[in-house]
Amino acid sequence: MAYAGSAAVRTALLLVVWWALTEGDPGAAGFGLGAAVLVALVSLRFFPPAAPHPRLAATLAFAGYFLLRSMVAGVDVARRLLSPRLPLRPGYLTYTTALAEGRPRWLLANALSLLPGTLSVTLRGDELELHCLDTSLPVHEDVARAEHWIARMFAG
Amino acid sequence: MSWLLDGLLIVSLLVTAVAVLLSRDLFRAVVMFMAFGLLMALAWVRLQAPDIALAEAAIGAGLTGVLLLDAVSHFQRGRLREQPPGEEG
Amino acid sequence: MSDTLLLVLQALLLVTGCLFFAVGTLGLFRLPDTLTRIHALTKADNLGLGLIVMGLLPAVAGPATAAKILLIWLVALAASATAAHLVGRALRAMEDGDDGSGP
Amino acid sequence: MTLLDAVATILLVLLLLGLVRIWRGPAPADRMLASQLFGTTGVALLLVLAESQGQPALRDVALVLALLAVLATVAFVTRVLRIARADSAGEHPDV
Repeated sequence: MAYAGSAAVRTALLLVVWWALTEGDPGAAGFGLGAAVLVALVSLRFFPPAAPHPRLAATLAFAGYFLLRSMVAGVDVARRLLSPRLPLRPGYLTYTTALAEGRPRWLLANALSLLPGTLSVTLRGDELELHCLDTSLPVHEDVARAEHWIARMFAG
Repeated sequence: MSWLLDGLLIVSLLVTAVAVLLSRDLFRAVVMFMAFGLLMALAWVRLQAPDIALAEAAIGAGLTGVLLLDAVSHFQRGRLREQPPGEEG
Repeated sequence: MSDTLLLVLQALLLVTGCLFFAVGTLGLFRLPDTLTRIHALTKADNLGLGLIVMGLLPAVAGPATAAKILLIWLVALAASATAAHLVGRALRAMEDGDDGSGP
Repeated sequence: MTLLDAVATILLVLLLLGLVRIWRGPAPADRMLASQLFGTTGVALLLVLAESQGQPALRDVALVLALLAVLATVAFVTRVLRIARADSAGEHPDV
């Protein structure tokens, strides 16, 4: 049953991607439907549905948070670069994450690379090593907030 | 305005091509070649040939770059990161 | 009236996007080491790309084309986050005295 | 539309400045970073050109470029820096 649901969701997502890639060309829709169903079935074989499903509302909330913060990140970098004194205090910081193994941790590591002041360097088990632009900032709190949003995404 | 774009493309194509040939550091030559591939793709775009641009971006800038990187890593294994800074070819 | 407003907004977004790309390139020259350069490049360039995408959206033909542009932006975002992480990890591994030649 | 052309020209100039970083290095990672700049700026440039020249096919070129830019970085990290064998254990188990 979970398989059928996953297959339907993946087919729908692939159809949206196909629709975007062909720029809505109706002549290609038939191929798209066939390809989407086929790829969804094959993907189920290689990537069986994992236990924590991302929840839609929380995913959108995280996406909003991420977009806002990545804009802050760009502005922050620009501000530092354009100021003549070049205010930087680079350094490493190790963060122990409470997120579950697999997708949540991987998402946190990748998202942090685009959030202000952090760049994820290594991920070993639950130890996430970050490179920070300015170690005097409350980086730890920022990371904890991003982690909180991701945790809500995969909750339940 | 577009003559400026085309002129810049022509000059940069020549510059990158010469840079690839003159660079004595092989890795630098490969990265320059990848840059040349992207600029070549842009030149095809300006010549109204998006299909060739697609092939150039995929093969010239992408796959050939990867193959050449592989070749370079076989040539100078382990020596790459110890180059003295500011060395000019 | 609202058409002019849209055009002004579009021009503003495109120009700001260019500015952020300029900052990314500037970072490539002003910053002292490779890791900080990765910071500047990924963040500034992605914001620049995002702004340019937003600036292009009102001009495109239909919703499917808009979706395609957004899809390309997402791919570029994921690609640059992954690339930044990979280069950072490689540099860190070399700092630890592992010259990478492997066992 | 001349604004789009102007934007494209500025992006090309910024991209060409990246060439200087590729030439000067000094570390291989710096050169690779400049080529990553080529990827992002190239995608933006192609999207702008697709609009200004009215050629939707250029968006496909941008997509291919975005996908292959990361391929080059992966090749660089695994082949040139060769960290894959040194610490592949336990990282990103599901990717």
